[in-house]
Order: sequence, then C-alpha cells, then structure tokens
Amino acid sequence: MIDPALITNNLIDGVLMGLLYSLVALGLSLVFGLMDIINFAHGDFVMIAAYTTWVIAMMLYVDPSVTAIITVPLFFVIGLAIYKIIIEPILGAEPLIQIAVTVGLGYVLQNLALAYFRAGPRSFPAPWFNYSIQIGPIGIAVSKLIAAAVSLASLFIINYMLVNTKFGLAVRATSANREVAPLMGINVRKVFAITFGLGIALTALGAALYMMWGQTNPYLGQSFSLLSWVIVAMGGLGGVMGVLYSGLIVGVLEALGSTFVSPSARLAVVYLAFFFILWFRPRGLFGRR
Amino acid sequence: MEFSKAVRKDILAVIALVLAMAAIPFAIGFERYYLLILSTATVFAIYVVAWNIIGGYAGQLDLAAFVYSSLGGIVAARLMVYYGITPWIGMFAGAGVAAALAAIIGYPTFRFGIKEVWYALLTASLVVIVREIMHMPEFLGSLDYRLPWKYMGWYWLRFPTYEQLYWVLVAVLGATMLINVWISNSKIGYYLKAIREDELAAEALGVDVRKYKLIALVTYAAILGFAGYLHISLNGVYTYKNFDSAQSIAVAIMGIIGGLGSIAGAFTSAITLKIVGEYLRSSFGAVIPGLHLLIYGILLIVVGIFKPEGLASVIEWFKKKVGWGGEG
Amino acid sequence: MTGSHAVFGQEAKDAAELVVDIINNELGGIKSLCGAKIQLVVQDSGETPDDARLAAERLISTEHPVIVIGAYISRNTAAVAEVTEREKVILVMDGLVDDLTKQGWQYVFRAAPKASAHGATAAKFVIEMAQQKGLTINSAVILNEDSIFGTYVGDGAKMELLRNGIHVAAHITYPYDITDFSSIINQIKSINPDIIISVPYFNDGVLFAKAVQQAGLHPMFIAGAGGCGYTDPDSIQAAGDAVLYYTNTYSYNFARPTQWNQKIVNEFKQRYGKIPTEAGGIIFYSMFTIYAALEKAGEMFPNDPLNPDNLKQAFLALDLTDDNSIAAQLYPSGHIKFGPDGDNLYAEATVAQVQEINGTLKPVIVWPDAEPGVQPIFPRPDWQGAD
Amino acid sequence: MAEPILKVRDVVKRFGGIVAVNKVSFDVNEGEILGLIGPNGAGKTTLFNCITGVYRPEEGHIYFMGEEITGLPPHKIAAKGIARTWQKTRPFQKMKVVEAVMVGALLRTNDVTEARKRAEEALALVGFPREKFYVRGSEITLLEHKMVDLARAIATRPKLLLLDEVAAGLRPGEMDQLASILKRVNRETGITMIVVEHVMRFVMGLSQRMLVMHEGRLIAEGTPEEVANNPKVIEAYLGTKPE
Repeated sequence: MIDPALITNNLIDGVLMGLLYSLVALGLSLVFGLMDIINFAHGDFVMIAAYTTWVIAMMLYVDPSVTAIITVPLFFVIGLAIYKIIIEPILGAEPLIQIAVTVGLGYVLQNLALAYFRAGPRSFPAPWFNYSIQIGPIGIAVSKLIAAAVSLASLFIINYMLVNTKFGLAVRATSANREVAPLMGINVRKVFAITFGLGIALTALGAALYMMWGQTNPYLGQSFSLLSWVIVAMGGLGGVMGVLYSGLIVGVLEALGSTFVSPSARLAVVYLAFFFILWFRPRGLFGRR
Repeated sequence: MEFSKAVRKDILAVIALVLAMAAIPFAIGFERYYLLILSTATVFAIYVVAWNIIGGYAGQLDLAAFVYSSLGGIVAARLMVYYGITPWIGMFAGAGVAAALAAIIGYPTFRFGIKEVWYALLTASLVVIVREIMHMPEFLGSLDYRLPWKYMGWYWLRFPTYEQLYWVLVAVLGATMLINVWISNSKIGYYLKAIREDELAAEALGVDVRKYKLIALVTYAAILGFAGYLHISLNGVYTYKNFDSAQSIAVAIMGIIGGLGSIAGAFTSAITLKIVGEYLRSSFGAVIPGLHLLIYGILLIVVGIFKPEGLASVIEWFKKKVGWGGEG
Repeated sequence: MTGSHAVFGQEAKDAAELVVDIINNELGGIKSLCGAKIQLVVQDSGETPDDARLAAERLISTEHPVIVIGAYISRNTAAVAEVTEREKVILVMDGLVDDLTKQGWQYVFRAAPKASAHGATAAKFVIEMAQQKGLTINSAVILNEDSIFGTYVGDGAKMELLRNGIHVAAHITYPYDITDFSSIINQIKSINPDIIISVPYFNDGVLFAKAVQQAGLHPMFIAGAGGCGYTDPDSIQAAGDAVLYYTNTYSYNFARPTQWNQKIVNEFKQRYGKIPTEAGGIIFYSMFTIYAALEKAGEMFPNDPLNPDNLKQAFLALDLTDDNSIAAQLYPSGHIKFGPDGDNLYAEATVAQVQEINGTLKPVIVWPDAEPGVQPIFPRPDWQGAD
Repeated sequence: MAEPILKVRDVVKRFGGIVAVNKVSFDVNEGEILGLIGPNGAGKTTLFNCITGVYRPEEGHIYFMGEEITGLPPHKIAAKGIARTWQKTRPFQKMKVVEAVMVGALLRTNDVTEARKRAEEALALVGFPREKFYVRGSEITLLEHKMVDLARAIATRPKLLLLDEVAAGLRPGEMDQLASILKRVNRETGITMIVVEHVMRFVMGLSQRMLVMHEGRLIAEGTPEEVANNPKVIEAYLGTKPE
C-alpha cells in the first residue's frame, strides 16, 4: 500500500541521520564508559555548538560545515574547561548527584542561549550543498550525505585512535581499571580531561554538520540528549562500533516510525524499542557492560 | 501496633507540621497569590516526598513522576466530567491506574535487573512514550481539556479560592509523610535501604530485591496518581502535555537536593525550591527571558558540587543543635 | 503577560510598551476618565499552567489591574482565565485557539481572528488565486505541527478545501521540535500534490522550507497558515531564499494604508529596528481596543467606569471602524465589534508573501487587498506545470 | 551419621572459555567447620557464588538439607538457611550498625522491635563493642566491619554459614580474635560453617576437616594435618608459597 520508493527514501534518510546520531552519541559513550560520568547536558552542548557554528558561518559567510575547522578545536578547549570546573568535582559522586549537576548545567546553557539569542530560529540562509541527487525515484540530500560520510569517517578515525595510539591505550587501560592505570604511569586525570574535551569537540562537529540544513534554537539540545543516551544504552558500551550500530538502528527506527505510524509518534517508536531492548538485552545489543 | 519512641516522635512531628501548615492561611490573611504559591509548592512536596520512597529509600532514579501523577489525575478528571463521579472516588481510581501502570512497567524492569542510569533512562523514555500515546487522537489528542465551571465545591474538590484545596493538599502531604515514616520504620524500609546500599549483599540476607523495588515503585505511583487530580484541580486544565519530562526530572532533582531517604529533606527542598523558583520567575522572568532558570541551574550545580549530601545534612545538623534525634 | 518561551513574548512586550507610550503621552491618557494614564505591568507566564496561574494571581493580587492581556499558549490562557473570571477582570486574549471563547467565560474578549480562520484564509487565498489564473487544483496536502493551535489551523484549512471540492490527499502532523523533515518530504514527494498548506510553529518552518528546496520539490504553491514562520523577518533571515514565494496568514496587516497603522509601524521600526508582525500586531489593536473600551466606559458609566460589568458592557457596545477609532485602523478588516462570546464578528486574517524587492527578501501583504505596487505571485515560478 | 547438611555434586561453572569450577563434589556435615583452601584463582569464591545463588552452575546439583537448591535466586537460598559473608566486606554504609544487622534479622520476623533485639543479640554474640551499636557503617574499623558482616549473616538464623576469606586484610592478632569468635559462634549456636581461606594458619586452627581446590578441581580432602602433608597440595599450593 505504501509506495516502495517512499520506504526506500525514508530508510536511506534514516541511515544518514543515524550516522549523525552516532557521531553525537560517541562522545557521551566515551565519557560514560571511561569515567562513569552521567552527563544529561550532552545535547545542550550540541545546541551551543550549533549557535557558535551559526555565528561563525554568518560572519565569514561560509557553509556551516566549514566552520568545524574553528568550532571543533574551540569546543575541545571548552570541554577541558567544563571538565575542570564542573565534571572533576563530581567524579565518583552518586549518579543522582551527577544527574542533578548536569541537568543544572543544561538549564544554564539553554537559558544563556535564550537570553542572548532569544527564542527565534537561527539558520544559515545560503547553504552550499542544498540540493539532491536523484536516481530514478530515489532522492538523496547531498548535505546529509556529506554529514553522514564525515560522521562515518570520524567514527573510524576515533576507533583507530583508541585501538592504535598511546592515548587510546591509556583510555582503554583506565577504562578497564581505574585503580591500576596510575600504577602503569597513566595520568588518569589528564586522560579524563582529554576524553571529555574530545566528547564535546565531537558535539561541535555534529552541530556543524547538522547546521548544513538544520536550524538551532535554545531547546535544540533536548532533541539530542535523551536520544544520545538511548544510543549509548543500546550500544552497551561496546566501543565505537556499538555506538555506530545503535545509532543506525535509532535512525532507521525513526524512519520506520515516521513512515508506518506518524511523524509525531516517531520518537515514541524509538523509545518503545529501547524499552524492549533494555528488557531483553540489558547489556545492550553490541557489548558488554 | 506499638510504636518505638523514635517513630512516635516522627509521627508527632508530622502532625505538628500539618497543623502549622494548615494555620498559614490565617496568618497571611488568605492572600490568594501566596496561597497559590503554597498550594503549588505543596503539590510538589507531595510528589517529592512520595518520590523519596522509590528514589530515596530504594535508590532508583525514577524520572517519570508526571506520568503517574498526570495519568491518575486525568483518570479522576475524566470520571468526573464524563460520568459525574466525584473525585473522592476518582482519585482512588487514578491511584489504581497509576499503580497498575507502575506494576506493568516495574515487573519486567526489575526482573531483568535494570538499575542506575539505565533505570533513569527507561523512566525518562516512559514519559515520552506515554505522552505520545496520549497525544494520539484515540486518547487525548491535541486538545486542551478544562474542568468546567459547574463543578465547584467540596463534592468536586474544586474551589474558586485556594484555601480549601490547600488544606486537602496539606492533609495528603501529611498522609504521604506518615506513609514514609511507616515504611522507614518497617521491614520494607530496612529492606529498601539495604537494597540502595548494596543489592547483592541485601539479596544474600534474604531480601527479595525485585519484590521490594516493585513495592516501592507501586506505592510511589499510587500516591502520585492519587494526588494528580488535586494538581489538575488547582489550575483547571489538562492536556497530553501534562506528561512533562522537564517537570518529572525536576521532582527527582528536588528529591536529590533534599537528601536521599530524608523525609524532612524532601519536604524542605520541594517547598524551598518551588518558592525560590516562583520568586525568580515573577521578579526576573519578564526582564531577561530565562534568567530565572539560569539562576536555578547555577543553584543546582553549586549544591551538587559543594553539598552533595543535600539539605538533609543541614537539617541533621540543625536537629542535633536543638537536640531532636531520631530518623529524619 | 508574556511567556519567555513563546517566541513572541518579546515582540508582544515591545509592542505593548510602544502603545502605552502613545496613549499616555500623545493622546493624553483616557479623556473620558480625566486623562487617566494606562499603567503596563508585564509578567512572565512561564512554561506551564502552574506558572501562568501564579503569574495571573500575582498580577491581580499585587497590581489590581482592570484588564489583562495574555497568555498566548492555549492551556496557559485557560489557567489564567480561571483567575480573571473569578476576579471579574477582563481578559483580552492573544491566544488564537478556537475553543477559548467557547468555555462560557463571561469576561473574555478576542479581537484577533481565531486559528481555524487562519487555516481557512490560506485555503481561500489559494483557491481564489488558482481561479484567477485559470488553474485547477487536483490535490492538496495539509501539514501541521501537532499542538492544539496547529491542529485547529490545519483543520480550518482542510474544511475550506473540502468545501470547495478539492481532494486532500494527506493530512500530516508532526511535532514542532522535529529535527529532520526528510520522511515527510519523501511522503509529499510520493503524493506529488499541487498545493501544500503548511502550518509551522516557528523553527520547523525554516527546516521545512530548506528541506523542500533541497529535495527539489516544485508544487504549484506552498501556502503557510497560522501567523508564524515563513514570512516573518527572523524566518527570512534564517531560511534565505528557501522561503521565497511562501505565504503565511497574519492576524495583522502591517501594510494597511491607514494613517494610524502607518504611524505605528514606523515608530515600531524606529524603536526596535524591524517591522512588527503577528505578535506585535495583535497587541497593537488589542491595546487600542482596550483604550476605546475604557473611553466608552467613561462615557457610559461616568460614576463607576472600571466596574467589571460596566467595562464588559462597554466592550460589547464597541463598534469600531476606520472612521471612529485607532484600533480599527490597525485591524485587517477595519472593523471590530464583539459578539456575545467575546469573539470579533468581523475577524479577518491577511496573507503575506515573501517576495524579492530590490534584491532583498521582504514580506508583503498580498491578500485580501495587495499593498500598493505589489501583486501576488501565483503559481510559484519554479512550478513545472501540471503533469 | 546423619544425612549431610549440604551435598555438592559435579558442579561446573564456566566463564567464556575458562572453567572456574570443574566437576566439584563434596559433602558438609551438620555442625562442623569445614575449611576450603586453595591458591588465588582456584575457584573457591565462584563455588561459593554457585552455592549461594549468585551464579547458576552450568552442570551439577546442589542439595541443602535434602532439597535441591541449584539455580535458586540468592534470597530464596538465604531463606532456606544458607548465609554468607563477603571477601571484601559489603557494608551498608549509611545505615547504623544495628540497622544493618536488623536487615538480616528481618528475614525471620516481620516485627521491627523483635528484629532489633535479635540484631543486638547477634552483635553481642560476635563480640561487637556495645558502644558502637548506633554509629554508621562508615565510622568503624575493618575488623568491626567483619564482625558486622558476620552478625548480619548470623541474624538470618542460618543452618549453614559460608565465610569467604574473612581474615583477608586483618593483622595476625585480629585474625586470632576472629578465629575464636567463629569457634564460639559454632559452639554456641551449632551453625555449620564453610571457611574459605588462603591464609593457611587461620583456617588450620579453625576447621576440623579441609578441602583443597586447585584450578577449579578438588584435589585433596582430610584433616588439617593430612592435607598439610599431602604432596599434591604441597605442589599446588604450599610448595609455591608457604605461609
């Protein structure tokens, strides 16, 4: 009954969006896996990064994707600062305290944005890649294709880094045993700080890619926070690949929910699936916990 | 039933508090704005003190408070508007429906050992799922529903002024606190506190972890489902948006700031934060948009970092000072 | 009363301040009340009905206003009305949801056109344009954000289309905080309708227009409805030429060539650096209607003009036209007269279109009466004709 | 001789490719203190976890007082009368000492006042200093933690008590103190005990009979003297690291 081309198109879009979700969720997964920090303000960093992207894009009048060159290092530094000021004091605190503090951080970020930018949408009016490739009945948005490709490449680069570099080794060692790692000459605090910075830098990359076609407002973060956590939970801390797969699943579920139920219910479909996955695979789909 | 000295002290404290709160309207000359602030704060105090059972005693970070309260409240409101059934009955029906949902969700969740952040995520998603289900045309749809004007008076638990509803709220709050006192001093309470501390050790001592977590969740949901109608009656309108994620998280945060497992802390934190929040909104809300929430956020960060034991530690200190021992 | 979370809170507040300045300083207050000044008190009505009710209660208990304007969001307005009704304070609503005037409330008035009228206006505009150009509309798709407001607007458009025998191929709803429109665009693409009537909240409008442009969708026309998105300056700035030729319905006509309208628009522009649109416009004529009602009350009941029942009589006795009032000069239809339920009997919405004028994108009013020197552009120039 | 209180038959527990417990069978007689020794990683704690229901063994059967308890959840096993302590104490930090022990006592009574009485008795039995009954778990010494752990387990009124490396981390003087407490508890209550330990001196003075595990298997059984002189044990264990 439903047009097969429509289903195909939606599935393709689901996959493309899913890759972007994976990229955004990866930082959260790394931080949680490494230092057990429960960050409920993750999505709000995406929002702040999206505003920063917009400001720079408007200033230089270049496509938002290009601004990643500036925003990614900038947000790495911001991440280090946030780690020092807010995260370090709550390391090892009860999960509930961490949630309270990061929810507070989310309020601060949202309302700073509201006070400064007001509630209206901000978007770059002249994007470079605002067209589609048409192959028969299948249309693929070029900006989304670029975003997905960059996301995928970044996921693989991070994965390579974790497996093959000295820093990656330190991350994995610390993640495996926080007590023993310092004995092996690893500066745990430094590893934590860099990882947190990296996680925030990834949100900046995600935001730059999203702003190629998207818009931001003070509440954009709410769309990403819970979704990122769901991806982390479904990935089951199975490393980069777990996040990649579960991001794809979320993207595809969203597309299917949108197609077969309604666009309003698409998130409910994702979360319902999350319920059952958590019930029957409490360790996540792709890993150990 | 025979009460120990500490329990008797707690019960007396709750009764004293209820009487004191009930007297406030006289003290402030029935000034409506202040009565409304007090009523709203009391609604949240009920929620937070009830949350203390699942969050404080059992240590499960439940982020779905408004699922249970709104569901219960809407059941009572619908029974009233569609079938002319008094909320005195409807509120029990609401409590039953909320408790049933909690049991349906809680049984498999605890059966499969979902806890900590995963439990928090599950309950946070539950809010979205129930909201979207209620948003479907078959349920509430997109419309707003109002409690019509004709339903006024004690029979309908709806009043043009606030003091009557406020007294009902204070009574429910008192009952909720007594339930907390009872749980805290019964086998359930000891078991829940043991579960919060160390599930594995508790289980080896014969504690049926799943059963007691479920008891805590269902009790909490039932209280919220019962009180939900009072909240709807207070502002006279309900929609699918009552299934509110942000407010559900706010309830949990008030519980955390109050200090886990402390009845006095939960109460103090809900009342204080609600009043401070309202003060910030009314003073700064129209000056710079969002300034009041910004300040609220900073407050949360500061409390979380510098006083993670929550208000309970302050209250504990105060109690020692005035020589008033026993459990909070 | 404004809500910091409604996008429009700020503009409404700005507009109210401007009007109060004009009434108090230029017009010398309310003459029939010996030049009494209007005092404006603004409260943030917050996000939830709890907040809105607290704001109303605070306003009323500390400031004792005779008239309250607010609270934009439907359920918050309802919470406020419970308070104003009890206190017998007149509430002039800027919330457009239809059933706000169907609650049996005694002291509410609404000058602005209601939500379903916005939807109907968008449909009427499209139908009339197609007739003028000799085009047939075979199918239409309606798209609305799924809040109560969007639902009423969408349903209003649908009724009007069906009444004119136009096939509505799909009625799609979505949440306004949507981050990706692709599945909806794909669905519209597979239907390939002539007309799309879209009811955005605000941010989603920008996203939708960009997605349509990206997907290379070229229908005969895309009409917005509901007062927000597409044609207001923020949206144009954010979406760029993606919103070119989009229309939207407004409760206000900023181009109406009456003396007072021109004056107010100019003063607003000077003060705040942008043209007033939906939120500001509603406040303009609502405030001047209040001004007129207060004058009337002073004339009708010189002994007790501010008694709520007298004030209510004064509101009901108003029959404002361009010739006898400022308020009507600011109103699209030029006529404000309240029916017994408090709705304006001569409510009318206008259609604005984004057009390129001297190289910049600007919203211009094209319907029911196009502003001077402007023609509605219909169908979209990139439409490839019926296929 | 009466029927053994606990019968373990051919129990196997694997983790991935590793066989942590490999076809272990033994009996425990009512009233005895049984020592279970073996080097680190021999599978002693895993075996404990199989008996107490923390793990479900892949093969084999466990009978307690003639009833099969294999694979039952821990709380049901506790209810049947098997209690345990933990190698690394698992205190209820935020509860007062008596309250923590009451959690154990509440298994056999629903009355909180009665539970408090029983908890105080259990604490007195293990020799926990009375003046510290009402301090919080976070304010006591390691030996006292071990005592609370023990009292908590005893308060459940078990028939069988499994002690997992209770002496770990204690100084020699404290070990002797603990050993005499255990002997007294065994004498006064008749609770059967299995003592897992790799500190030989501690367990040898305590138990009447000993089992030795190595790499998941039971390699020897007998009195402490027999075991200490068994060449297989010396090779596997004592030979490498005499205590």
